[in-house]
Amino acid sequence: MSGIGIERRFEPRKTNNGDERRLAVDGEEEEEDDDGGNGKGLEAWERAYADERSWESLQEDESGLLRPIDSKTLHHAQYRRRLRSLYSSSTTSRIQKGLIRYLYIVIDLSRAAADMDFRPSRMVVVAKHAEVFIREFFDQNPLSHIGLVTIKDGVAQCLTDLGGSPEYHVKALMGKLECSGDSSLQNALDLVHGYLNQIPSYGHREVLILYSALSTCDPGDVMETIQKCKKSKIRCSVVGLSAEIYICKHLCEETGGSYTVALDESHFKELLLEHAPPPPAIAEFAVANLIKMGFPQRAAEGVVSICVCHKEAKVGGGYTCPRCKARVCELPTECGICGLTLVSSPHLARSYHHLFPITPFDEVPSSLLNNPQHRLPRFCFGCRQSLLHPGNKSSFRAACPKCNQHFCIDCDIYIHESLHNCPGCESLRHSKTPRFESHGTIFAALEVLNMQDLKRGVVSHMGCWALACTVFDSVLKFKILTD
Amino acid sequence: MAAGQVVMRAKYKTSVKDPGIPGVLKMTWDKFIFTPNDPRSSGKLDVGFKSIKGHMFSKEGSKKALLNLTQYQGGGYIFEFDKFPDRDVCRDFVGKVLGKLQSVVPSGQDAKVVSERSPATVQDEQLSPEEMERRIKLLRDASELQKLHKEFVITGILTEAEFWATRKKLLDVDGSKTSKQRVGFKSAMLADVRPLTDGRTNKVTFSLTPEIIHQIFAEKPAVHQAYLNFVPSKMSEKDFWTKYCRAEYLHRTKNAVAAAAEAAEDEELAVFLKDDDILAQEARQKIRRVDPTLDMEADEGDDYMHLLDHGILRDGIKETTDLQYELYKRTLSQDLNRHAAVVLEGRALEMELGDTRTVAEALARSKQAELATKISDENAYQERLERASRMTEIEDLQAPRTLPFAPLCIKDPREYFDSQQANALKALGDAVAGTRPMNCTLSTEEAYGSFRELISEMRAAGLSDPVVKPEVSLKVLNGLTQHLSSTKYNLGKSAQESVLDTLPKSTKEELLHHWTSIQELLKHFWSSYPITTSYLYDKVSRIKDAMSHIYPKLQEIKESVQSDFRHQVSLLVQPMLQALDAAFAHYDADLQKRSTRSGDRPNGFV
Amino acid sequence: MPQVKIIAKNFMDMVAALPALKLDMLYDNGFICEAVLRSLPPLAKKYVLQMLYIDNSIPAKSMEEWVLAEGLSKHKNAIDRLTQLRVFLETVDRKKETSYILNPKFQSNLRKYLMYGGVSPREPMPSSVTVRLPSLEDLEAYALEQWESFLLQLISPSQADKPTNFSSSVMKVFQRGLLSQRDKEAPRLTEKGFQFLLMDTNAQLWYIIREYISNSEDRGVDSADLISFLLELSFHVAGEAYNLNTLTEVQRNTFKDLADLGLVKLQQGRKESWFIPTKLATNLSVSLSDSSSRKQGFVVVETNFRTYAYSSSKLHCEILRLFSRVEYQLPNLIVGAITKESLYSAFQNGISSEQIISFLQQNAHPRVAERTPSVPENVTDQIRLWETDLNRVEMTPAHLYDEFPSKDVFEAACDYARDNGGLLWDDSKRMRLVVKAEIHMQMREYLRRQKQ
Amino acid sequence: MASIPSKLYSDDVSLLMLLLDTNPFLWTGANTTTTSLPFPGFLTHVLSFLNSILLLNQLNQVVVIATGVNSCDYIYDSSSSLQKTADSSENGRMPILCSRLLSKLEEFVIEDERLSKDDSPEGIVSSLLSGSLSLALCYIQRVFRSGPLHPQPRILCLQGSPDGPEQYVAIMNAIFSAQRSMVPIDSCVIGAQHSAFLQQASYITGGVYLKPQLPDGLFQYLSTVFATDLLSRNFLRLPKPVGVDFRASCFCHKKTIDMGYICSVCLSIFCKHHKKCSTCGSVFGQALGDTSSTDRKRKTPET
Repeated sequence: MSGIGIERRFEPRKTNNGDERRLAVDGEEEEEDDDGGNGKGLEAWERAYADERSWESLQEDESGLLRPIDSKTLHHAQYRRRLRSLYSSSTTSRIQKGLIRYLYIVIDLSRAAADMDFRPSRMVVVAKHAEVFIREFFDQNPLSHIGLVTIKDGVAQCLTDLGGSPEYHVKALMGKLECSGDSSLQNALDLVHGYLNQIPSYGHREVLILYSALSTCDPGDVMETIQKCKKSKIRCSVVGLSAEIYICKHLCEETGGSYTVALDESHFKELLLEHAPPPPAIAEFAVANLIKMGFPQRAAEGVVSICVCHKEAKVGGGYTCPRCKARVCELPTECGICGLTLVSSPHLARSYHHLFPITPFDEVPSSLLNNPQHRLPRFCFGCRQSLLHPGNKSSFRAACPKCNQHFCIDCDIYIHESLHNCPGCESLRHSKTPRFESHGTIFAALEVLNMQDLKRGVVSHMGCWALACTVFDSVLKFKILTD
Repeated sequence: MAAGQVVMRAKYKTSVKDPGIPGVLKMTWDKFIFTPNDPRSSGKLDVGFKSIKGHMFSKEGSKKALLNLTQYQGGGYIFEFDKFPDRDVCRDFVGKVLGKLQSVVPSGQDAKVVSERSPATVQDEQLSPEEMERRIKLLRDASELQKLHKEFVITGILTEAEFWATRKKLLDVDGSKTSKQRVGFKSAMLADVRPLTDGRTNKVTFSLTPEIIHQIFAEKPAVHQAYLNFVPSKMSEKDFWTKYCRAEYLHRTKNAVAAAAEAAEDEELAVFLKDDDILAQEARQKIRRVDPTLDMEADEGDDYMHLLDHGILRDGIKETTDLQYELYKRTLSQDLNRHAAVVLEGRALEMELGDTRTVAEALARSKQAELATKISDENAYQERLERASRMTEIEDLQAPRTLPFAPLCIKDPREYFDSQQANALKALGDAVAGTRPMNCTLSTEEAYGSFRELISEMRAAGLSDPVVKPEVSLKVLNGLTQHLSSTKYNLGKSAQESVLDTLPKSTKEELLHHWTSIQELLKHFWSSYPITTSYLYDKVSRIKDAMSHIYPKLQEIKESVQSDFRHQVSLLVQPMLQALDAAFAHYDADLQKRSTRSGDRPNGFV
Repeated sequence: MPQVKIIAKNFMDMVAALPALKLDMLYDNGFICEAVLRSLPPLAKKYVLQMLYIDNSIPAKSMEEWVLAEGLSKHKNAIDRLTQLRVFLETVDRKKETSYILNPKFQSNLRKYLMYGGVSPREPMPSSVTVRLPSLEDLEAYALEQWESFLLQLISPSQADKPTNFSSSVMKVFQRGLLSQRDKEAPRLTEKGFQFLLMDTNAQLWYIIREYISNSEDRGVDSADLISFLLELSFHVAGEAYNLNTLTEVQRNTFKDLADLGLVKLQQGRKESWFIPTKLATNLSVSLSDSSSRKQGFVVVETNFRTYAYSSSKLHCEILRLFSRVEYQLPNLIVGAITKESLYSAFQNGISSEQIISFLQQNAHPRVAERTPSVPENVTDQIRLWETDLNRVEMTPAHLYDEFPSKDVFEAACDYARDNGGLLWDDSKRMRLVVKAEIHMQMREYLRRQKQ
Repeated sequence: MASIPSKLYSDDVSLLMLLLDTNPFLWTGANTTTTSLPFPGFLTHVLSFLNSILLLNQLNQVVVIATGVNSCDYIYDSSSSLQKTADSSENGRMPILCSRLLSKLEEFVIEDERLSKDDSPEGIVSSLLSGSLSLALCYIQRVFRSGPLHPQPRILCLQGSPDGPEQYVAIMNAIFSAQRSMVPIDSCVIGAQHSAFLQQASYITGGVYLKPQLPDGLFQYLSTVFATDLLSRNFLRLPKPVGVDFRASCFCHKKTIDMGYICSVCLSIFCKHHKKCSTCGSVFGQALGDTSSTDRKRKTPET
């Protein structure tokens, strides 16, 4: 069935013009192979200084003039889209996230990974960003584990098995960078499936495949493997570096993962990092459970003992496993002796923001911006940057639906990607109350009336009660009822 | 003495599957003899124990009572006994004998010896020789591992299996080379071999590798068939391939005329040139039930009436369509589809591609098998087909596959804080701290009012000069400095690294050794909780005893070292003792729990 | 550009070099205290701060308590600086325990500052009196123009359009070191001169001011006064008008010079006359780190070694000429090319490739400035390469010895030379060796001794 | 180019974000006894401290954010008030900084009062630390964006009021964000009791946590410890925070535990096994955790 791969070889699906370009580039590469150096009229030494595809940073404006793309706003637009898509599912109410993840990163090191459409080569780019990703991942999910698998010569190999230390993985990855042969989804999935099946049910099993190849050569029927993965609740996601491949798409759809194809390096990085925050837990997969964990105490000063991890005597520092009294060097980790998961309370705290995500900000409609009688705040509430362009025409601004404070682009991004709480809401005592209980009740109430569509209406202006009420007076009751 | 020899009725088998030859097994101190009941049978054995490396056997309760005597040079003798007791008698005897023999073998083999000598080797599966090899190798490489192994496995505290279970990783690592994954059929189109021409002479050379040949066979049944028929009976392998290549060449050069001509006078060649009728009929039946996911254009590409190549040209050379010779044409799309089909069958032979002949036959065999199965799993094929068709449906028409998310409602986020605060403050040593209510005697507006006054009066008055009294600030500075110097002392102590190196070598060694062994034991100890089976139960007790033996040893180390190191040593030993104590405590507690729980099968969670 | 730092330091060094008495006098002036404090290394600043309200002396030991092992050197040089500038007064008691106390004048001045804030040295004149005050921009432009014309006159008096009122003697003083004039022919820039031109304005200003101060005595001006006066000036608010009558006679004269440098603008009202400090003046006390002192860049360098300088200033043209071949000169654009020849001539004038590169980088046109690298790598690389080309041959004065009486004498001589690290080359076959000139004498001695 | 900025830009230039606790209940009424330093005195110390920071380097920048009970807001930014409009009235009587700050502070307090619910506060009144922290971080991000040459930012919390439990999550988020962008959070506790929040904040972000013994020596503390720029901190030993005990305590009994059960959904902590999570209401199977973790290791046969 993986023949789809093969067919695609001849008519790759165009996800977007990006791929067309890529194909074009491929063609160009081939020529290069023939005449040795790409004939852009640049001397070899000069090529390093000229930037690739400079024309792409130009766009035609309405008057047909070429002008540089305003990359900032573009980037922000993308970001907002992502945010939306992320929250679209969760707008109705807060949802569970897979906080304790067991993720296998599958890196395709087949022949295709040697392609040069990413500079210097796909493989290198993948490795580079994989490293970034791994660090980011552990920063965001301190309680989670990662394993690395590579595909090469049609065979999948386990590079590192599930573990919690970024350095360990990164080192292993950088050690193993050469590519050859075909790639095989099936083998990879089988291998990973074997490992992930042993993971306790509360853990969220995930596979992230960084796929360079345009085909997969499998010993058997991938479809069955995919079904197998689906059965054992493994969420498979793929980030492609070439054209979109049907089989990958299918895989992701079946297992509830996401499939994306990178246009260029920056885009690839973006797509990759989208997998760092914990994914929403799928109802049928989610299994609540109590996990036994230890909160080891710092070993007192002057206590000498041999640590399990390095087997050398350490004075002071380190932590002692509360159950078996073994000494470990850093947290979080799994006790080498009794296998108890050891964490410190801040590690838990790190994940709390996933439980209380902040709603995306609404873009302030331009109509509001330039009608004079509307007095809009002149500064970004967060960073005090002026929201007015030099030409005194107001620039983009986002408003928090709860506290209605206005923020500049950068704060908007920073707040949602790193800070995870809205300065406006945090610095207004009374905006706090609705944040936790009230919505719940309102929606409960709406459920009673089963006014689904109406519910959506409220949600869209969550927090800004005034609006909600004006829209539906029926809601008004509940609002009163909740305050 | 009775133990001098053992005679037992048993079956001798070459492999576990084989039914075996019934007979009598007689073991003496130096050799064992097997005499079949049926004198005519070839199964007579007379082997000296010297050549026997070790022995393995099926575990109690498995369907067969087996004993396998493995030889140093691979392979081994498998005996099946009627009942386990008999087997055990032999097993123990063999154990003794080997033990005696190998106690005299040079220590070089020590590792492999011990690996087998353990009295209670419970194997849940017959270990393959190479698995054995790997373990032995590991032991030889890692002296420490070997020490542990000696210490525990031989003394019977741990069983072979247990010992290795914790080291699966080690085994896998070098096991990974022999990975069980099968490689898919190469997707590269090796089958159409490109001729290489050297400029001067007008001679072209084709180079065929076994792999290529394999693919050719797989993709061109006719060629395959021909090979089986002709070689070597009718022609040598060499000229078979030369013919084939010649045909290929004709195709490549696209002169159907020549092809026709040649075909006329040489019927073998014709085989290659003509269209593959096996394929043709395969294609026909395929058209009946097209697997839409796989096929670019099953209806057209495979049916031979159709010729225009969908504009895809091999090597971009325009083909001159000449109807009368069209018989001798293969279109690229046909090749592609055929190739795709083969790849998708994804059947790679489980044999290294060496001799062409064998490859051909193997292929043939697998073909047969396939045909056999084909009929059987018709229905399986059907459902697979319909799944496929579901997949190929246009996405827009499909229902969105978004799965519902699990909702989450947190009652009160304060909880999270409270779980922190209490002890965080305790660390700072003021117990009263935390949420001590500020006794605000005045109402909000009062408070704000007076606050504002303070500010405004300050605006009027300006800063009070001097900001801080010299004596106070001096006191503060000194205070801080003292605090620093006090902490500095602590830091200084911790600075000196790795206490171990300060100790005399012997002590260090000893300590480390004990440490490792303790680690080993503890690992097993904890991993066997919760105790769910009686097996685990006695394992734990075994380990516990072992640990209680180590305990005093640690103590005496402490005494033994001379006074100047005593402090460090005791410091080092302390954690180990603690660890042991923890284990013991846990053990007792668990015992308690289970004893209180009435007789039912113990599975207490700890 | 290393020189910049050195020169900047020199200024404070000059302060430090002043005799204790004068120093303490200087510290009567709050602004000096402020300026000095700012010029201190970070650690020193902190020390001053924590001593601010302490009257007793603090033992050196207790200060070291705070220092980590890796910080000791920093600590040392901080303390040295402080004692050098007499900010810390060192006292050694009978137990040889050194301890420090903050210079009381310094202390009280800073305390005052914290209490009552920075008081501007003199009241600006009410706008009612002052007419047509220039806007800050105009002032900026004025200052720059003044400064450039001064520079131009400095380096090539011939081109100077309007003469300054600097006495030619003073001018000479400035030119000392920058220009070298052989009799009869036009003066040409020295190595230092070229480097001077490539520095940024602030550095140049420091240089001139330093010269100005150092020869103040000859003009019968007390250098200490001058320093304090200049520093004080730097604490005025740029763009405000201050009455000239508040100045002493000496200071007024000084101002004429400063006006030429573009530090102040003098204006004549109906009856009052006043001066307006420019940014250059207010930057005086500022350590060189002030980014605001960096002016707009104007040079664009392309990968094809062409330079486009969007400037109408003669000075810029002159500077560009130093290392590039100027091809066209449009009203506001100077097009040039960096060629091997032009660079060689620059190198011969003692300009280093680094200086050229950093000049190009610092004066990069804003459009290219945000791009990294602001100057194409291939250009910078090439410039460096060309420089290294020149350094392929390096000269070491040496002496050749030959006609040794015997092999072993020769060998011995070689060894001796080698041991003294002076052996450059030897040819055992023909028994010749070359040694560095510096050990020539010893060598001779040695050989002579061998003779006997 | 890399080398050039470092040359032109001395590396001790710092941006100090001061979070000023303006909780009226802290400074007025009976509580003045608890913080044995009256507000004016306190403010004098702080203001002269700020002034001295500005004195150290003309590029130093100080931003003051008021942490109120009902709101937070910027009350001073030295960069915005750079052009010294010579309001000569103040000139010489007190630093311009102070006059500006004070007037803004007054406005802020009035606004803060307006926002307050009129009923007099129940028991404990905390100030919105989470808010001011978030603001500070946003500002710092802006400084980071401003280009390669930016002052080294750090945050100093002058906190007196007790921690507000409802802010916990928000504050933690802020702390981690600060840690990620390597912004140390210094904390100087002027209240009666220690603050768990700030203790963690300083510990995690590598800042200094200090609770002055002698409140009326505040300036000395500030100038000796908190005035140290980040560069110099590499060479100096500043008072170490007491090692924080990172053990948690369970939600159910609030008692410190060193082994417990974590809800896999909401990460709430329990000292013993429950059927149902009291926080997120999800229902559990039997406790896994240690079994599961060992199951993966244990391959031993079980007859």
